[in-house]
Amino acid sequence: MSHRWGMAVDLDRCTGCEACVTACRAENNVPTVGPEQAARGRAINWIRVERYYEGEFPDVRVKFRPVLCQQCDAAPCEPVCPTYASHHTEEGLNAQVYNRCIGTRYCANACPYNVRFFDFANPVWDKPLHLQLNPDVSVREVGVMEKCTFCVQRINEGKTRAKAEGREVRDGEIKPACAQACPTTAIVFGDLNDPESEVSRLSHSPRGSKLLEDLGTKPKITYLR
Amino acid sequence: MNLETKNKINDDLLRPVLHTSPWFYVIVLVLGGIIVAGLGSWMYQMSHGLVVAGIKWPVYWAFYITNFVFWIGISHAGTLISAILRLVNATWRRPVTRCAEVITVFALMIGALFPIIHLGRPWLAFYLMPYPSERGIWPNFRSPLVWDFFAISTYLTGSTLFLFLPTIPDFALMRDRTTGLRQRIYGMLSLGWQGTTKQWHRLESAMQIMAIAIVPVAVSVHTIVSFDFSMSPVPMWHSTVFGPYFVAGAIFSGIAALIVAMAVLRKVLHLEEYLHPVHFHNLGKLLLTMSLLWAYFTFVERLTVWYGNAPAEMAVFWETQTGSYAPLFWTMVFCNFVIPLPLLGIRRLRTITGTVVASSLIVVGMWLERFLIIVPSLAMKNLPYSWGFYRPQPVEIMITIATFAAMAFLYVLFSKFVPIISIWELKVGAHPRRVLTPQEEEEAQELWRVRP
Amino acid sequence: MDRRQFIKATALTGTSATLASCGNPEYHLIRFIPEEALTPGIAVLKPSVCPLCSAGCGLSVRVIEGEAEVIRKNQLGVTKMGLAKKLEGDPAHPVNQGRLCARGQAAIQVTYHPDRLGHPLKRTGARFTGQFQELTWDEALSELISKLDSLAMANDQKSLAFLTRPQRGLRSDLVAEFASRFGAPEPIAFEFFSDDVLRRANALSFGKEQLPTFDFAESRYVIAFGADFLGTWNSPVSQSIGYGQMRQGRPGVRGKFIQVESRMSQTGANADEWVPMKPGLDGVLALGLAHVIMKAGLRRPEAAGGAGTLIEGWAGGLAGYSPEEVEKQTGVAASRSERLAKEFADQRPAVALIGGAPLAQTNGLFSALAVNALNALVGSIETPGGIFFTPQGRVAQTRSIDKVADSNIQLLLIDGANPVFATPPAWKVRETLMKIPFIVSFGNFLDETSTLADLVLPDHSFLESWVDSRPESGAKTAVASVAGPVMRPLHDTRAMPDVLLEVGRKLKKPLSPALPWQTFEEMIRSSEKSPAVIDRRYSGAARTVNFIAPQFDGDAGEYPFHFLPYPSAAPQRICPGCRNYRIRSRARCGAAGWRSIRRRPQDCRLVREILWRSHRARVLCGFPRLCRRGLRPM
Amino acid sequence: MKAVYALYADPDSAQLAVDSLRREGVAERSITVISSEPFEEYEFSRRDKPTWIFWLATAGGAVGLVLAYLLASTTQRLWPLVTGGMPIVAMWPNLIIMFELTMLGAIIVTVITLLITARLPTTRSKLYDPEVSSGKILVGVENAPDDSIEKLKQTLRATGGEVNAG
Repeated sequence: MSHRWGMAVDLDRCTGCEACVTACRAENNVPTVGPEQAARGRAINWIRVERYYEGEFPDVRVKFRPVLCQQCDAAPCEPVCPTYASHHTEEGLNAQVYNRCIGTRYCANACPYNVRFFDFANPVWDKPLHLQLNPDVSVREVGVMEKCTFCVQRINEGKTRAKAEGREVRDGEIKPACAQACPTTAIVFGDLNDPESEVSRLSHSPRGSKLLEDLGTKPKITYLR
Repeated sequence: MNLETKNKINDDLLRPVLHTSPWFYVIVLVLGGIIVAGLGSWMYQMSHGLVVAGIKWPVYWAFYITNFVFWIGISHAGTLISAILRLVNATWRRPVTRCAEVITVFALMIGALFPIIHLGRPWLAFYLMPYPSERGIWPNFRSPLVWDFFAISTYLTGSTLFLFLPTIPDFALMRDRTTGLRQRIYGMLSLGWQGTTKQWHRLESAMQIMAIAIVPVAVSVHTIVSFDFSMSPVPMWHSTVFGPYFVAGAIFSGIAALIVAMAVLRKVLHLEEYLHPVHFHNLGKLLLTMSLLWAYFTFVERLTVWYGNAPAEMAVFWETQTGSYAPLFWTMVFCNFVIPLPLLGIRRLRTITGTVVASSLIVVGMWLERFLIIVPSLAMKNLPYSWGFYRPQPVEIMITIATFAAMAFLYVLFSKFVPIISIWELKVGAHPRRVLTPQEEEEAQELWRVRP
Repeated sequence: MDRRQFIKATALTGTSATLASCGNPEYHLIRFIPEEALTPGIAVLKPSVCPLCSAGCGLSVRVIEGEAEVIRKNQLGVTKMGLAKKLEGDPAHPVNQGRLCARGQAAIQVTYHPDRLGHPLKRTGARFTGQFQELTWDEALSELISKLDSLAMANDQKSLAFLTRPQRGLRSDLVAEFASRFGAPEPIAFEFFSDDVLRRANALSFGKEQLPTFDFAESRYVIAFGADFLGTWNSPVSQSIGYGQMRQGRPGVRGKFIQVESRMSQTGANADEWVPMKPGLDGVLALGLAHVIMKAGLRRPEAAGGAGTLIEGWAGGLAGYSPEEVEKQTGVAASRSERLAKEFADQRPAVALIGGAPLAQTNGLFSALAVNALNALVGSIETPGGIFFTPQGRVAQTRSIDKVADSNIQLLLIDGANPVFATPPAWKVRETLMKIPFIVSFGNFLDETSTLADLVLPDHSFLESWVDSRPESGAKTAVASVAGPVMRPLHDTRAMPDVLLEVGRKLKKPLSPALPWQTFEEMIRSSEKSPAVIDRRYSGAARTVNFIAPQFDGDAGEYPFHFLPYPSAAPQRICPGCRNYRIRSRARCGAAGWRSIRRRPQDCRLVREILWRSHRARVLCGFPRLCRRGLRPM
Repeated sequence: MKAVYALYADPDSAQLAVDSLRREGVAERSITVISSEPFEEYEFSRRDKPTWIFWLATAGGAVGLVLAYLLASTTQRLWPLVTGGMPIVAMWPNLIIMFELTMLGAIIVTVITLLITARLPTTRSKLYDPEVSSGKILVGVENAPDDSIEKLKQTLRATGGEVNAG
């Protein structure tokens, strides 16, 4: 059975602690650009926690929403890429092939979620910070776009392990770094093609909705409110 | 027309080519210096990455794409106008066509540079071309950028040929009037042109077909440039009006640029006898039409957004209307409509000075229009948390200035080496017409009366 | 027993580590020794313990073979070694259950930080100038030994002091043991946001002098008074796991959560109701709720048991705490406190908690006792959905930092504490430390306190050394975690416990009879049998506590502005001193102010960029720039 | 090559010369008229057959259309990568490529046709006189038989031209 990876994010559980953000950076070799450049909008965050305020003091409510690549089925970012750097894999992931990318940044403009990031400069890791780099994830050079991959290296590893052990991938066995770190289990990852999986169950929850659903991008992330 | 007149035309129009004033060198040096500074900025940007530019998350397109759209728009000055005028057989077009077509070719070249300048990895720009390479993959024909590649290539090829073909007889003339190396170069460029009746006939037929073919290409080019934006689900980009809006805007800015260029040529090269007030007058009328058309499109675009009241679009709408982009927006409206309307609409004001003032404002206004289409929408996409603000950086400003200098530079060089007014077409214009309306008669006489 | 056998043995005991044998609440014992041989490209998960706060979360460190430049025998070379790549939560650990917070995720950079010290250092310039000179370990140790010896010679052992982070485990046991065997007073544990007041209140109310553990997962109603329990307070990961369960973990049940505080914390941002009130009056509101509950007859005053008797006027139904009176004092509307009280009593199980800012007030003990009594009133002590106390082992005795000024300290040893940074200048910690003739720091970085040191003996990072932890809270069962190094050291550093043991052996009057182990590893192995669980009962005399209005200690100007956590709150002025720190007024930043806003470098390399992201147009964050080389003059 | 030609100052005399040459019995295709501008309103320049240039251009366009379709659809089939949920062979975008290459085909064929039929570029020496660029009109006979040269010269001179032989 082919997989179709998806995610459910329970906003009621999310506390905005940003553990997912930090875990993602550590897992995916997301470069840090330094405070000056970050202040100028060059920071890269494959996942971010958006914070919205409601109401006037003292009746203030805060909403947190982790936003990462929604891995849309009808992704606006893909067809606009002239070099097929951005395309859809058989398992429904929006793949980004860094080697093909020439840096038109068109995909980032087309993306309504603003979850695609551009490498404005070559990443720098002061020694010995480079020892921390994850060898399973390529380091992106200057001038390419990068974005959340649903930790595709973990997906591949999980599938390989399951295959070596002669079994199907178990639900919950594969977890992206964000879902793994999340202290409140707000992020659940799994196979949408498996009707028994936790993520399938949550995706059909009446509390569920998709981000900017009316744009017709068919995201694979369901937000539960 | 007698031989003396013909020779005077020859002499007048060849004078800029055959005699060089010291000012020429000064201008070339100054413009060349600015271009070198621009190239240096580009090299600096390439070596450091786009980190030196002002673009940022989420405003990933800004000055460079503005310049791209702007210059492609300017390119609609020449070939399109020249082709239309050729097709409708407007006699007054003859001194105008070449200086217009030159704008097209150079503006296209400059415009086509910007998608490369703005790339993250410009050295890989050839990935856009379909050719067998070790990469083993060809471009994605669903991408508007690939459409751009094909459209601009076609338009550039077409308009270069459209410029070159009618210049062949003038190259032949130059070949006859020069000696030595220059004669050999012009001889090569003239392709051995004799001027037999058969050649003239074939040239005229070819130009008719070219004119027919180039008009839809020109329209398609700017429509496709507008597709770069309207294909994305970005607030105020995703609009069906963008195709015609961009084409109208392109012709609008193109005519304005043409008027400015003509006025400069007229003064600098002393072409007062060939570029008459009536040319400015007629182009002014055309410009007025386009100004009204532009205002109409802008109104339609804004009205539909306002009436539709979609939240994401309204954020951008109000930001341009009353927010931080409002000064730019209203400057644009003044430059493109409010001031040009009386200048071009009142016959007494539609003088050379009047049209040039209006055109200069329109060039500025149309640049702002491109900027205002691109930046506010990107800065304020759907999720408010990700809103940003854009400020240009020195590199972007320098490269922008350098391309204006490059345009002037190329124009100066071209007018130095090629007669900027088509000599043979000018002469043909003086022939008695087989069927002339009284008005055309009057027009022709006014045009070809050589002043004492 | 060689290593491999040890692994097998510990693996067995480790998996069945819920030591049911003791009869006492089980110890969850986790101890491992890393494998030496790695297959290139294949990740191995090795256990460790997160050292960044006292929650003691279990780590599962992804180790992959790589090439690193390391120093061995004073020589720099490249070697193939296992390198920690990522920290993940240990799924088997009872505290964090496979989860990890943002700080824990970033903890890996303690090891790889470019500014980490790689050699022992000796101060050459004046204190606080950051002028140091490298020296060998032999020289450094002999210097420390001679200082200790001369103290012993002068019979002045009492003037040795040890300043540590608050920690519970063998490491702190060793430090305490070293101090007491040498003849010095007990170590000073420094933590700025200390929870000592809450420990004392719990001791008075329930006889347990420790921080509580909350069973949010079973709770239906939570009122938190100032406790940032989803952010950094107590055991945040464990509490977040419970919080998630409380919200959406039970079909058809969604727990309600009220946060009472004066400044909206990250926890407050998640509350269903955020109740702002005047600072320092949390206890008044808690008693106001108790008043309503008792007056409405929802519970009788006796239900609160011993906790209630500590409060003046409790038996009489707290006549002075009517909702109207509470509104007058705290600013919380009477109708609101009445409604909250009824909800709190109706929804079972319900729990109230207090922590953070309210306890830092001068009347913190009163507030904590009031909240404890409120919990006792609704019967939330040691029942599902209520407060629990993690069974504890022996805890080394420590004393508080204000003792530093009183005692005549000749030699100060500092392990991982940075009070100069963390305390307000009004406390004059820096001035006090400046007076001490000789300071030895075991710090990895030249932070504000280490720059005062005369001798710096850099410690291994936690990934390079044996670590252990006995968390005070966060699990209903007792927990002790022990883990070996997951990678070999990158620098010429030595583990602080090993240094202490070596120094103890080499003194003129050796401590080795009492501390017989050669290394910390040996000490851990010898203590393989878990220490007995001690049910700590507080034996102090209890008397009733009355409400006292909170007082402010010292002039407001003595507490300079520390840190702006929410960028949107930052006004738009750039500090002229540091150029990119946006502050309220020029007067509040400056050379002195600048140092106080600097953070410990190891905390934030990853975190700071996240906060730095400018998320609204033209609103930039005020996160301080880190000084890359410790102490570059600003 | 032998040629006789004369230069005329105005198109009327050139027309006379052409007419008288015809009366002399000189074949149409041997008469060459060279000018620095086209004279559409004179009969001497309007005796050509209608050209095929328009139809050739159309054919060029058709070739471009087919090539564009093949280029786009073959590329898409060879790299069947899904993007944005669109079909592999996406006709709407392909229409744009097809349009552009159609026009490019038409333009290029037009220019090639022009160059071939106008015998350009050429390096062979041809009947020409630089005076033409001063506005004079050259009327000549190429490849005239030797015996008729004198007669032709007379005829040309009679119509007012300055006779040269090249």
